[in-house]
This record gives sequence, structure tokens and C-alpha cells, in this order.
Amino acid sequence: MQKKAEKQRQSSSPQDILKQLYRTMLRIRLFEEKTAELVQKNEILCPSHLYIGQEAVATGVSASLRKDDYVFSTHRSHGHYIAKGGDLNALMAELYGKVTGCSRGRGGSMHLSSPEVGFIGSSAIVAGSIPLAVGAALAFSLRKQDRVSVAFFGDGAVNEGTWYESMNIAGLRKLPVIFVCENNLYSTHMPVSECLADTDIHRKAETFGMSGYRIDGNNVIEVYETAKKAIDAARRGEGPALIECMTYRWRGHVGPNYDIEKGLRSKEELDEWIAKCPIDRLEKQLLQQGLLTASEIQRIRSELKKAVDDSAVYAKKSPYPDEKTLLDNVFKES
Amino acid sequence: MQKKAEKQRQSSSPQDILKQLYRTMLRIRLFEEKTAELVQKNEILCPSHLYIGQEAVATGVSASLRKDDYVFSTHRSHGHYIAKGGDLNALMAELYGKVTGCSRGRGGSMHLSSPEVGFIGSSAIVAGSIPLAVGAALAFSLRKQDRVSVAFFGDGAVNEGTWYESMNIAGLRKLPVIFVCENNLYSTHMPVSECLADTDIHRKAETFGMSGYRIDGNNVIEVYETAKKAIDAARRGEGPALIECMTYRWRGHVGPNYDIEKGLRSKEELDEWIAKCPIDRLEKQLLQQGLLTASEIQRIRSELKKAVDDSAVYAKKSPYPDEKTLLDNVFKES
Amino acid sequence: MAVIQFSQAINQALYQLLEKDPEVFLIGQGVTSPWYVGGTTLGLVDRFGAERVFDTPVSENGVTGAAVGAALAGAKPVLVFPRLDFMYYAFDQLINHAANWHYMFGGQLSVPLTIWGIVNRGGEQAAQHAQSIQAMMMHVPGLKVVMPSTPYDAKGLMVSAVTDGNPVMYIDERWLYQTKGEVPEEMYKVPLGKGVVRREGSDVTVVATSYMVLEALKAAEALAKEEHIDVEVIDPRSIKPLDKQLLLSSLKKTGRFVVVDAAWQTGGVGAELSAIVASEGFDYLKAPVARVSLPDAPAPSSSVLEKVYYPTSKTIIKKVKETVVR
Amino acid sequence: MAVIQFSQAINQALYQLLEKDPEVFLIGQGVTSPWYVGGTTLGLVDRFGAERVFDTPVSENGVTGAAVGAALAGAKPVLVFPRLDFMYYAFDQLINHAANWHYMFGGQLSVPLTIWGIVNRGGEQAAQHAQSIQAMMMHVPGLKVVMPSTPYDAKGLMVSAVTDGNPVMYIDERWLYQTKGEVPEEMYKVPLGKGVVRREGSDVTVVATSYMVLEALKAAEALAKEEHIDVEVIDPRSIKPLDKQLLLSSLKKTGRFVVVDAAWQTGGVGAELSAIVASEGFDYLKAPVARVSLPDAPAPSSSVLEKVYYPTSKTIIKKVKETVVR
Ligand SMILES: Cc1ncc(C[n+]2csc(CCOP(=O)(O)OP(=O)(O)O)c2C)c(N)n1
Ligand SMILES: Cc1ncc(C[n+]2csc(CCOP(=O)(O)OP(=O)(O)O)c2C)c(N)n1
Ligand SMILES: [Mg+2]
Ligand SMILES: [Mg+2]
Repeated sequence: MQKKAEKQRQSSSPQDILKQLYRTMLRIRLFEEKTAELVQKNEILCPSHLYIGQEAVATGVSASLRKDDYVFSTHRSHGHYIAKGGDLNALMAELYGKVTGCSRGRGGSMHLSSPEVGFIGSSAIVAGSIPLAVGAALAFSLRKQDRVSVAFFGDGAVNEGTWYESMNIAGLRKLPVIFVCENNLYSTHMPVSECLADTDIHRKAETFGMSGYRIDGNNVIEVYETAKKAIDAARRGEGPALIECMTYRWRGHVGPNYDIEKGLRSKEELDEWIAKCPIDRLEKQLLQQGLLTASEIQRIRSELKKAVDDSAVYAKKSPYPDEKTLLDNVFKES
Repeated sequence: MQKKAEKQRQSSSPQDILKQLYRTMLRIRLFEEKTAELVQKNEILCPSHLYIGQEAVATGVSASLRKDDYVFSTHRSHGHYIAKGGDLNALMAELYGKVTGCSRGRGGSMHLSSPEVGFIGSSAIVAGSIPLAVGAALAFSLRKQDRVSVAFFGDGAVNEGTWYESMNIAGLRKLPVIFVCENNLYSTHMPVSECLADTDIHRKAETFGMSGYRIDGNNVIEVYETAKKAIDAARRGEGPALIECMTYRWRGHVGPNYDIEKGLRSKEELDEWIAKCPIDRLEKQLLQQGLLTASEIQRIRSELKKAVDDSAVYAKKSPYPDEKTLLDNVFKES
Repeated sequence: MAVIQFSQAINQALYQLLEKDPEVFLIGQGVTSPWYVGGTTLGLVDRFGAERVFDTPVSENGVTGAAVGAALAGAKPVLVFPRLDFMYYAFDQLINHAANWHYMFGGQLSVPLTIWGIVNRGGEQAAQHAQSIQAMMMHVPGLKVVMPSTPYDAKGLMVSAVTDGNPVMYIDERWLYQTKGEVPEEMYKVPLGKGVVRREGSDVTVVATSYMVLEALKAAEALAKEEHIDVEVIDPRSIKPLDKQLLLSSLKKTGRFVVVDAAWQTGGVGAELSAIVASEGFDYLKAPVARVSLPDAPAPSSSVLEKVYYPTSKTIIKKVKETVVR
Repeated sequence: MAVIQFSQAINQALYQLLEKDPEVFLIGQGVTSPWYVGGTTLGLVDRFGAERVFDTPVSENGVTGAAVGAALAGAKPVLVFPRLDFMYYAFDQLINHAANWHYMFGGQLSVPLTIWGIVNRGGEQAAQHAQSIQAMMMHVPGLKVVMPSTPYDAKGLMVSAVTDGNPVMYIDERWLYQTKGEVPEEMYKVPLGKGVVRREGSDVTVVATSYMVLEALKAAEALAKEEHIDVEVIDPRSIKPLDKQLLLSSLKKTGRFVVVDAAWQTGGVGAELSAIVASEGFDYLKAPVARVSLPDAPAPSSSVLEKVYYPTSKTIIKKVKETVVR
């Protein structure tokens, strides 16, 4: 499945790419909606930060990545994992705390990994995985490989000194790392303007000797094209880039609710962004351009829905980790 | 002595200010040359980072500070301490590890303090005292006082995430803090271009919503004027500023040697900068403008030389701390 | 006396401190949010304004340094970390700066700063959202460390911390926030460095910290009922300074010593207390000292693993029985 | 066998590791400088090039994270901290990331990273340039910690650390750099978790770490000569994993236990070792366990104060005598 997708991507026509982008975004959306439902039902217990609304970012960026490129992510990582080609069953099982989970039930929602597709893990420490991405790029560059590393992070990560140190090291050594900032306007309950003295995050890039872009993070084609340019350049040894994707999370910081009731943001603001749904937008375009028909879309949707539902069935019937394994893997055995 | 200087500054003519700047720079220079000599003689044991060559920065900035303004400094702090009005005897005694030292023999060269003149201490952790300066400014601002806080630091501090966090917090809350970067082109043995992806440090200021200046740090008048503008603005509540002063340390990173023998930099480079001596430069101007005569300069010089020599005598005959006090002051007694 | 929740006791302490001393301010992630820090800060920003109760960007080291700097300028900040895990970012400011400043400059300057760190474990939050690192803090000269276990102490220790004049780590656990107890309305202090006997007993001394005091008391009741083992439960409340005399005099009575601290075992608080007992209380000891702690592993996510990871009254019962058998 | 200096032994280990495995690289402040890290890296950049031996900006957390990330991508970095004091900046990457990654993802990924931290105390450098924080490292699950005291071990433990496949803290002291000893030319390993008896004795077990092993041996000689006290000196070499069996079997013989670690006492390595002895070696113990450590104070600058701050063979002699008197 993943193999097929990869091949498709490499030798694919623009139309195929668009369809692929659509499928990936929809896969994420449906998975997240299912997750929301399962959290509400107390089927899933671990704190889950939903990606609904931001699908275009992970999708558009990952479309130009190879399997041997590395992705590092954050507490809000389901979308990044899926877009890089991570297995849905293993993801859902992880949320359920099962041993079949992608992190064997050790990590939960905030700590996903899928080394076999180049998803090297997500950290729940704000900005924590950014220097890791820089380091992977450093290893690639020392070996003169043409691999690329991507750090996904939120606007909140730009508050952390580690972000700046990482930007500087990457710029200094011209490392093949792409910094993807998902500026969804909030860091937990804090609007970005209460966190940053200057909210033009992309502009900081040039003070680290790299290109910075600010783009519409709800336009998957723009994300795809910008990321492709940056990734290709990094692959050619031309150094890192920062892409600031303006987007919005529909749900609250954590869990399925909307943070409207808490008074953290307005219903108007949320509605405005829901109207800019990245999936609707591409769907309209695909229909208009006749690349997909309504019934094809229906088919894709139910196919994906089934895969998501199946993942929940799989997760639910999977076994829990054995208590006796509690102390395994503190260290790697040599 | 300090009181007089303070008064002078407040109600002083441009000419008086120039003379004052000259005296302060020379006081620092003579003190540092004495220190170099005493380190070479193993009279002073503690690692001493000399300020020779950079005198214009501390001097020019401090000339617009009041006693109740706060200064925070680094491992290279003698000049900052003296410029803020710290006592020479207590400084020298500290280098000797004596109980009469400005930190009671507990801190040594890298940890000077003189709370009574607003010199709140120096940290030997690169960038370590920068957030402290921000915090003092925060306290001033919460109390609605018109006091200002200054962080002196080197180009090396701009490598540390803490620097960026501090810049952001100051910019965000428009705190009355002045960031004074002494860009002396090196961080220990590392040239600034091997540390920073973009060496235009001053340009980073605008990405934190504050003004940034790059000035000739060997021109004390330029330093004075720029700092005065920034300090006055901060005092009026107009927020922080970053001043990058281009300068050079004549001696090696630590101790009295020149780092030429180690091959860390060229003799040509050093000579070029010695030719730009901030003290010579002002001295010439004072002579040319007839503000001081050669014999007046001679008098000032020997007066200051005597004060410095006296400080060494004072330090040498001062007692060491009592062993029994080793565990005092771990905590403040209430 | 009013019976209120642990979280309300903290709220009351903060309210009264802010009211009494204009130099006190409250800073940190979530202090203006209705939920972020478990309701402990409810109403404070409304009453005291955004000047004295304010949220910060996620810049732990910078914010901590700013709090230290404000303290050096005479303010008395209370700095919140909604989880101890986030505190590693700030270790440089906490240790190299806050903890050193008084000593390093010969006692001339001081840092009247309260660092309030919340342990928020369990709930499938995994390794980066569960840590209890009081042992690291205890190791640092110049830092005091308190760990309240009751609403009464939560309030009294907060007042003591804020008025102490030194950097004080105030560590509490979210698992305590809903517990209730009597709390005087007026402002009062619980002295730093004074422990308390929570239950008298003659067979074995169990010293427990924070939430584990509750588990220890549960264990003591069960042991009394089912095994006729009479456990003395001690709550040191402050682990640095530590009320050594209280520990030793209890040990003198019982001859047996179990220390319970829900943090990693190796190099933990239990190690220090065991060492004290093995050197200064050696002559009283009738049996090996024992530790109840977390295993030396990061916190796992799956609740099935959490259940065996976190010690409970059962774990304590088992250890006490092993100790008393000897 | 060649007799070389401790610093040369490290140099040799690094040379051979870099030569043998293209995935090894050396990164950190001062590795290309002729003096910054005590001559340990002399010649390496010339031989292996600026791609594999390189200096970094002072960005401790970022650089540490980069080393961790490179390790995740299969490299085997050796990351130098010229002083442990600077490491606090990097605690988040060391603890939340390097130490957790293997466990947190169920053993799928590993971090073959050596973190080489140098203790550089004395010399009037004061509180921020003198620290020994092995106890904090030991507390963290997922970190191994070694502390060589001889040139032989300096080399063999470096080789073991770099090839272990886990994050290993390699902590050494500048005070050891000029000491000499026999070091085989070829590459060899000293196993992690195996201690060694440096001097056999029957009256008291003295366990010492790093440079303090030398002081302990000096103390043992003096005690033998002047007091007829026969000291067994044990060097654990690796404090995590710890060779508990070696400690306990020595204790079984001597019945007396003194632990020497030149770091702050409260919550230090000595606390853990004392706790182990007081629980697992209780039946052998004839006298209170004793600790020789730094007092709970930051390092002062003045050499007059340094002299009383840092323990020496004299401090050990005094403690041993107190222990044996009993
Ligand atoms: C070091 C650290 N500090 C605080 C937190 C608590 N926290 C979790 S997510 C978050 C905000 C992150 O905002 P952003 O980076 O914009 O990501 P988003 O949630 O918007 O996707 C915070 C403060 C944390 N996880 N780590
Ligand atoms: C956190 C930390 N890392 C490393 C060091 C070692 N060190 C001392 S001074 C220095 C360079 C400082 O350079 P800069 O800030 O430019 O100041 P300068 O010495 O040029 O005045 C370094 C790396 C330190 N003191 N603190
Ligand atoms: Mg955000
Ligand atoms: Mg410099």
C-alpha cells in the first residue's frame, strides 16, 4: 500500500498528485474524526491533540519526501505520521495503549514512530524534536547522502530557545533540513501575539541565512509546491528552509472539544476557518476540473472510512502489553 | 567619588562628558594592565578575562545610567563593574580571593557584584545573565519605575537560545532593558562566522520588535550617543533595544597572552585593532579640541595609575576569608 | 475551620500573598487559564490584574531567568511550571543562577523566588509528562524543596516559600488537588524543615512524600487491621531542609525504616534518607532499610503498564511486611 | 606496554574509534582547539578532517539535540562538554530525549551517543565552573554513567561507551589528565558495570569515584602505615550500571563502608551507594556507613576556601578512622 503510494508519487502526473493529496488529507481527517469519537466514548484514554483543519500541511510537505527521508514531529502528530505513510492500525492501537501500537503501547498519542517509513518519532516537549531533525540532517550531510529531514512544529515552538539554536546550526552548516511551522494562531490557550514580539515567523529565517516562506497552510497545492522547491533544494545541498504555514486547528488544544465554551476563542473565528477547509477546497477543484466525479469521491471516502473503522476494530481487539515487559527496553541490549 | 561622578554626569556639559568618558576608559585600561601583570606574576590566581581594547563599550553605555539602574555582566566583567562605578579596591581584592573583595572572595574575576552602585552581578555561563537583566526590567516595569536594566554580553551569547528567549520576552512586554552586544569577533577560539549563520547580529532585533544598531564599539562617543538614545527611550517606556558594538579584545580569551602564538588569529589583525585603540582616539580628539593638555593627561594618568596601584596594595594586604565561613550564605537567613 | 480542597488552599495562599505584598506576582504557563493548573489560580487575574498575574510564552529558561532577575530587583515572584518535565529547559537558570547568586556574591544579593512545579503523572501521558524530579532539586545547594501532602500544608508551605527570601521549589501533585482538609482562613506559615508524624506507630517508620503520604496511611491502616503491624507514618513536608531529628527519633522507637517516594529509585530522595539513617541512625536499625519508589524506567503510556509502574499502598504493604519479618 | 597520560589514553581511544568506524564523529566546544579540552583531541582534526571533528557554536541544547538526532540516523557521535556546568542548558535533550527515545518507542529506535563531560574544578574558578553532577545523571533511567580513574580505563571505557548503542555519560576529571599508566596500544573495552578492587584490604571498604580513587589509595597507604588499618579500595568505574556485587562482597569481608565522591553530599552518588549497602548489605554492616563528599554549598573562588571545600586523602583518613573506631 505504502509502496504503491511511493511509486505513484515518484512517477506521477500532476493529476495523480492532486488525487493523492486529496486521499491523504481525507485519510487524516477521517482518522481524526474517529479518534475524537473514541476519546468521547472513553475508548481512548491518552491525551490526544487532533490535527483536524491542518491536514494540508503534513500532506503537502510529505508528498515530496522519500521513505528514507526523516520526519520528526510534536504532540500533535497523527497527521504527520499518516502523511509519511505510517500504518493506521498501528497508530490506532497506540492510542488504545496496545502492544500492537506503533510504539508498542509505550508512547501513546504524543509519541508515535514508524522507523520503517522514516517517521522517527514525535516529542511532546515543545520544540524538542527540532534539533533532532537538524541532527539527522547532519548525519545525512556527513555521509554525503541526498536525504532530507523535516521538523514539523507549531508557532509555540518559536518561543523556545532551542528553535533558534536549531535554525542557526542548520543555517551555519547548510544542512538538508526543512523547518515546517504550522502557525495555527494558538499555543494552548495563548494567541500567538501574546507569545511573540513579532509574529512574522517566516521573517526570522533570513537572520539565519536561509529562505523563509509564509504560505496558506490550508491550500495543499501551495504547500506541496513550496515544500517541493525547498526539499529539492535541500536535497541538492543548497541548505535548509523555513516554511510557515498559516492554518488553524478546529478542535481545542487537546481532545475533541472546541474551546469555544471555555471562551478561549470566538465562534466566528472558528467558523471562518472551517469555511477554509483544506479538503473541501481541493475537493471542489477536483470536481470542477473533472479529475474526480462525485461518485468516485464517495467511493474513496468509504474506502478510507472502512480502513479507519477497521483500525479501531484492530486496536480494540489487540492485546495490551504484558506487565512483565515494563522494564524492557530501558536500554538497548548489545 | 562615585557620587561626584554621578552628579557631574547629570548636569554636565558635552566637554565634561568627554573628559569623564576618557577617565573611565583609562581607569579600566590601567586596571586591566595591572591585572595582566599580576596574573603573570601568579599574584592573581583566578581565571581573568581582560577587557583591554573594549573599554569604549562599557564606558559609553554606563555614562547614561543612574546608580539605581541595573547592570548585568559576563565572564569578562571588570570593565562593566568599573564603568558602573564599582570600587577598585574591592575589585582587586576579589581577584586576589580576599574577604574584602566585592564578592567576599566567593566569586573571583567572573563573579563581581556591587549592589550599592547597581552592578547586580556577572555570570560565567554564556548568555546566563541576559534573562536576569530582562527580569530586573520586568520588576521595574511592574512597579512603573523609570529605571533601566542593561545586559552586557559577547557575540558568543547570540549562539544561545536563552538570548533569543530574552529578546522575545523583552520585545513582547516592551521592557526597559538594553541589550549590549560586544561583538569582538571571537567566542573563545571560534570566529563569529563559524558560530552564526548570519553575523549581522543587530538585524535580529527587528524580528523581536525592537530597534537594533550596529556601531563602532571603539568610538566611545558613538557608543555614548547611541546608548543614551536607547536608554532614554527605554526610560520613557518605549521598550528595549539592541546595540551591537563592533570591537576587539587585544588579549587572548583568558589571561594576559595574545593568542597569536597559538595561531588562533593573525598578528596583522591584532595590530589593525590596536591601531583603533578607543582611548588613543579620544585622547587625540581631546588634545586637538584643546579640552585637555598633554600635561593634564599626564596628571590624570598618574592619578589613575596610583589608584590602581593602591588597589593592588590594598588587595594584597587584605585578609583571606575565614575557612569557617565556607558554609555561610548558602541560604539567606530570615 | 473551613474544609476545602488542596487546589483551593493553594488558591487562598496565592490570593492572600498577592493581597498582602505588592512585590508578589504570579507568572507562568497557564496562570490565567481556567484549567491549565488545576483551578489553583482561578480568579486571581480578575482580582489582581494582568500586571501581577500573567502567562508567558513557552520559553522556560528565559522566563525563569526573568523571574530570578525580578527577584534580584526585590520582587517576590511565584513561577509556575505546570509539569516538572518542562523544567529541564530551565535548569541553567535554576541551578547556575537562582541557587548560586546568594553564595557566589558573598551574601550580598538574594533571590526570593518560589518555583512551583506540578507533578502531573498517570493518565497515559507517558515519559515526558509524568516526571517527579525532586531528587535533582534536593541535590542542589541553594535550593530548598518542599512537598505538601495536605491542604493545610499546601497553604502554609506556599506562604513560607514566598516569604522565605531564598529560591524555594514548591512541588505538589495533581493527584492531591481534589483532596480535602481543614484550612484556616487567615494567612499562616508551615515552617520549612519541620516534618510531622501523620500516624503514630511502634513497629516500623514509614517516611513518605507528597501524595504517597496518603498511600502510606492507607497501607498503615490495612497493616494494623490485617497484620497487627503498627506503622508510624512521617511526612517530612520539606525535603530540604530535612527534619532529620524527627526521622531519627521515630527510628529510635521502631528500629525499622521504609521510605516512600514516587520517583525513580536510583539516586532518589529515598537514597538520601536511607543514607542518613544508615549513618546517623545505624544503632537503632534492626532491619535493612527499604525503599518504595518508581522503577528505573521512563513512564510508559498504556494504563496497563502505568498500573505496575506507579507504587500504591499495596507496594508499601509488601515492603513493610518484608521489613518487619526480619 | 606503553605508559602514557590519561589525556593521551582518551586521545588514543578517540583516534582508534574514528579510524575504525566511519559513523563515529567528534563534536563539541573545543575539539579543534589545541588547549580547550586538555590536549585530549590533539591531532584528530588533522587526521580525520573537519567533517568528523568539529567545533560548535555555544548552543548546548541545540547541539546536544543535533547529536541525538544524528545518533537516531545511525551515527555514533561523541559529544564533548568541556565542563559539566554547561550541561544544564542541555538537560532537556539529554533527559527528555536521548534517555527516553529507546523506551518511549518500544525499543524500535536507539541513541548510540557518548556524552563526554569534563569536571574541571579548583583553580579559583568558582561556582559555575566546577560542578560534578554525576548524581543527577545517575538518577535518569536510560542514561549510563561511567567515571574512569586510570588511563587504562579512560581508554577502555571510552571504547565501550561509543560502541554501547545507548546514551552513555562519560565523566572524567581534569585533575586526572596528567596521571600516567599502562595502556595497551590496541583497541579494547572495559565493560560497563564492572568495578575493580584497586587495593585489597580487610578492615574497611572504601568506594571512591574518579579522581577520588587516587586520594583513597593515598589514604589507604597512610592508614596502613600509621594506623594499621587495612583499607580495601574499590573503584566502581561505572556508576550506572553499578557493580553491586563487588561492593557487597567487599563489605561482607570488611563490615565497614565509606563512600567517597567529590560532589555535593545531599542526594549524591554516596547516598545511593549507602542506601544499597543499608538495604542489601545490612547484615554485614558492623558500623554506620560514612560519606566523604563536598559540603552542600556552591564552589567558592578563593583558594583558601577551595582548600576546605574539596575533600582529600586527609578527609578520607578522618572518616575511615571514625568508622573503624566503632
Ligand atoms: C517545554 C514544554 N513546555 C510546555 C508544554 C505544554 N504545551 C504542550 S503543547 C503547547 C503549545 C504548543 O503550541 P504550538 O507549538 O503552537 O503547537 P499546537 O498545539 O498549536 O499544534 C504547550 C505549551 C510542553 N509540552 N513542553
Ligand atoms: C554555557 C557555557 N558554555 C560554554 C562556556 C565556555 N565559554 C566561556 S566564554 C566563552 C565564549 C564567549 O564568547 P563571547 O560571548 O563572544 O564573549 P567574549 O569572551 O568574546 O567576551 C565560552 C564558550 C561557558 N562559559 N558557558
Ligand atoms: Mg499553535
Ligand atoms: Mg566575543
